[in-house]
Amino acid sequence: MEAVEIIQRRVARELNPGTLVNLGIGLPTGVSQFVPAEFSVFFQSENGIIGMSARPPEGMEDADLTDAGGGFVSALPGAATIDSAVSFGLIRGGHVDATVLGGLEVDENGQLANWVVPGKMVPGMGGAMDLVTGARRVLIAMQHTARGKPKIVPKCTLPLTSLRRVTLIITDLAVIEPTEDGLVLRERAPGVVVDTILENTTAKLHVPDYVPEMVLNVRSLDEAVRDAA
Amino acid sequence: MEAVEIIQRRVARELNPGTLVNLGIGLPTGVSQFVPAEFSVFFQSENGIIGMSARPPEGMEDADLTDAGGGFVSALPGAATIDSAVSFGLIRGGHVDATVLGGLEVDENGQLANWVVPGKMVPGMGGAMDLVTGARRVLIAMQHTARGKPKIVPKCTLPLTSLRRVTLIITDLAVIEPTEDGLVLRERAPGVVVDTILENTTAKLHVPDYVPEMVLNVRSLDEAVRDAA
Amino acid sequence: MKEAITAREAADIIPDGAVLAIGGFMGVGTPHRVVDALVEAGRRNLTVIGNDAGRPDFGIGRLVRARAVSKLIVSHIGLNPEAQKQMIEGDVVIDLVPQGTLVEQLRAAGFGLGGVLTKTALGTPEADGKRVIEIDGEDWLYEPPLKADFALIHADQADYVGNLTYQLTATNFNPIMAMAAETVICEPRVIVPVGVIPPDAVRTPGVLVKHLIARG
Amino acid sequence: MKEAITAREAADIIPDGAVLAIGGFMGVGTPHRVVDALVEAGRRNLTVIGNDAGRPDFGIGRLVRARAVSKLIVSHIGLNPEAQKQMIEGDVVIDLVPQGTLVEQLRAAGFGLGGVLTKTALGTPEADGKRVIEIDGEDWLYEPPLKADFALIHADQADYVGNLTYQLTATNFNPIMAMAAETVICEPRVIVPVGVIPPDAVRTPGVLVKHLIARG
Repeated sequence: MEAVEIIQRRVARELNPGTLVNLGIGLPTGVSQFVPAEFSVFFQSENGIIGMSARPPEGMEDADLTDAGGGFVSALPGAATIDSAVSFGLIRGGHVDATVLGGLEVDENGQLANWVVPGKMVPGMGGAMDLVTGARRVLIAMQHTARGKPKIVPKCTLPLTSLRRVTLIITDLAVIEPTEDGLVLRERAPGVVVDTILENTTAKLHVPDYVPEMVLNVRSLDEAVRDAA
Repeated sequence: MEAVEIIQRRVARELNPGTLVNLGIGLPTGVSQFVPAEFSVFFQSENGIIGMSARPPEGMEDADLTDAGGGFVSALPGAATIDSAVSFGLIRGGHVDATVLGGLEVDENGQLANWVVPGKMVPGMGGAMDLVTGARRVLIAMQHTARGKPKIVPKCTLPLTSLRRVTLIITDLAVIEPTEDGLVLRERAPGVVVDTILENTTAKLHVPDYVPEMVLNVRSLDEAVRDAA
Repeated sequence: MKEAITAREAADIIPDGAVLAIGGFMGVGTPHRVVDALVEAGRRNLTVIGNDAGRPDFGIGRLVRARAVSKLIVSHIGLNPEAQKQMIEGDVVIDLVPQGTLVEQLRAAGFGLGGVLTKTALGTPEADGKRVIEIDGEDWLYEPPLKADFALIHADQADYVGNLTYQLTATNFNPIMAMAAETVICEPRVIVPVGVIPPDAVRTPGVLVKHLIARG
Repeated sequence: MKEAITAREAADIIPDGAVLAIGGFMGVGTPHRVVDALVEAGRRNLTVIGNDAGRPDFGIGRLVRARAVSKLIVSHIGLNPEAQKQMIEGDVVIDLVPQGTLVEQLRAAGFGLGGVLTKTALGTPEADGKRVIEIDGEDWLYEPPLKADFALIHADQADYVGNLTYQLTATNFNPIMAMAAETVICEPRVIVPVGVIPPDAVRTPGVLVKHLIARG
């Protein structure tokens, strides 16, 4: 399985039926393909729609219905349009159950850097700081390393996105949970041994006696409801 | 002319075409009858309507369309419904051109007390503090005295509604403008002499050499547009 | 999708001592059936946040008359002599708050803000003991966020996702309260199938609403 | 009643050096004809508040490319290399602000609040030099109100009173900006007769809108 698909499938299992979820641009956006429609997960795009769905067929796009990346989307039955104040009120007020975002670095404090590389072009934080600070759960979906360089580090060297500790780090190698006592290795990708994870991580990782393999199949609605309870 | 009608007619001449106006319960509400429809003054009721109009004919009332006093009203073409946050955003953000409110006392600082009499039943300030603090112009419409007792006093004895200086005091005897230098007598009611006003006012009043009589006729739209310019 | 419950079932969810934000303005836009169910269930010691105390026989006033309320946070009690009486007798604590401040305090809680900086009530006896924050030489009154355990709101249309529309002056505090509570219970006039309310007509997105009250 | 004006006439009202709040998100819901008219009129030294810098040939980006802008207050410039270039060359000052903070700063100005207390950006380099206010032992970042001389907004329907509706994700910053400027200029998709938009469908009350742009 491709690294990206491993990450997306594993993240998808974190999304609970009937909740509001915000997916970042890029890899996180693809998570939705592994969330069954009957889950009724409401995907928010922070430019102002709840209940967005895939790009419509050619010729049926609407210039006034796009996602935060400017791409055409469609609206599910039961979708709602909101202005930017309400959109960020939902994010900052803790009404978004989960946000899935990419990361440049995450450190032993569970703090994230994902919006700017000093010396490079500064894109702006957009809604990233609001999402990491305000969403109920912050799920970081990223490759474990960037061109072989570990991204899970003792202390972020890049500017932080938020002081807030993220909820979970999901990579192509591992699932890691930031806790008050540091980073805990929770799962390993299929066929990956713990040593490989440690070799690719410069942060200190607490390794429990038993580290199960990630489950990557798409959950049934029953299963998901049971997990959420 | 009745005292109340004098006040209402004079206040009506302060309301400018096309603006947003909030009228308090009671005497101020009656001001609207002296504002011609073609002025397109939009009357706001702070419970959430802009463009409200008179009580509808018997049997055509709607339980969901009331003014801030709970009375049935109707909506003009072009009316808008708003929630309480937007309604008070309009008030507090300075988007309301004028509010017309009753007063218990106004003092030499131009400060108003109009919401509570200590020792008596405490009704609550409702939207009064917001209106007096936030509206662009605050017009106080009241009888000059209460049972013979002056209401325009050196210093309010009742709790203030706001630190803000009101814009104009309009009574059955006079029009008085609070300024940085104190209260200035601007107009007298028809047939009323300056001495009568002074006798009924305990606050210090600056009296210019010439104090014209109030004009009480309803303005034409042309006249009103000219006055506003 | 949300299954609609009865007003009685809604009342069963709400314990004694809960903090409730109840929509409505003089009872217009108040979820009357849920209020009645709370009265019938004999709830006690509730804190109620709302625009006003209604009238003794209407709106929030019915809860006051039933002695279900120990604290009221409202802008106005002038039409409810019963609330006044209970206040004087010490049975109810009443916090009077300017209407515009009250709605912003609720919004601050719902929108994740640290509070409200306002000129309203600044320098009046209502601000006694409250914090004043100076910004660029100007004083502002600080008012904290106000959050409820339950928001009990009224709506016009709801769908089974929980999307809501409101009607005319029955709108008032309802959309803001829908953001400002742990659990939102909505009593709509009607419930329509999903897809019937156009996205642009939705005033409260369904994800905020936990329970809908079925038609009586 | 408002007479509709042309985009050209709107541009004539706006002087060099003005502070503009311009609606839109990556150009979706931006009043493109007014933006174009400002470019054609050769405006200079504008301060522009908006969600983003658009693209060089679309949205706010067109103003940047025309060198009409000396300061940008936005949350994102990632799709506009021209804005980046002008920033590096010192021709444009760019204030990057988190999107949720930006919309609350505009709202604070429009709603008469003294500013915004937020957790967003607290403790990050973006908060360097900014005021932190402690409330009950908790730190909050203070951000001041942000008000424009002119709001240039897009709407779906307008009537001649100035009442506005918005469509889908073209809504974004437009309704908030309508509260946060001295003068609001709106470029609607269509203008309909007064009475056609039901009161509950109005998202921006007409009293806020000074000028409507006629169909091109």
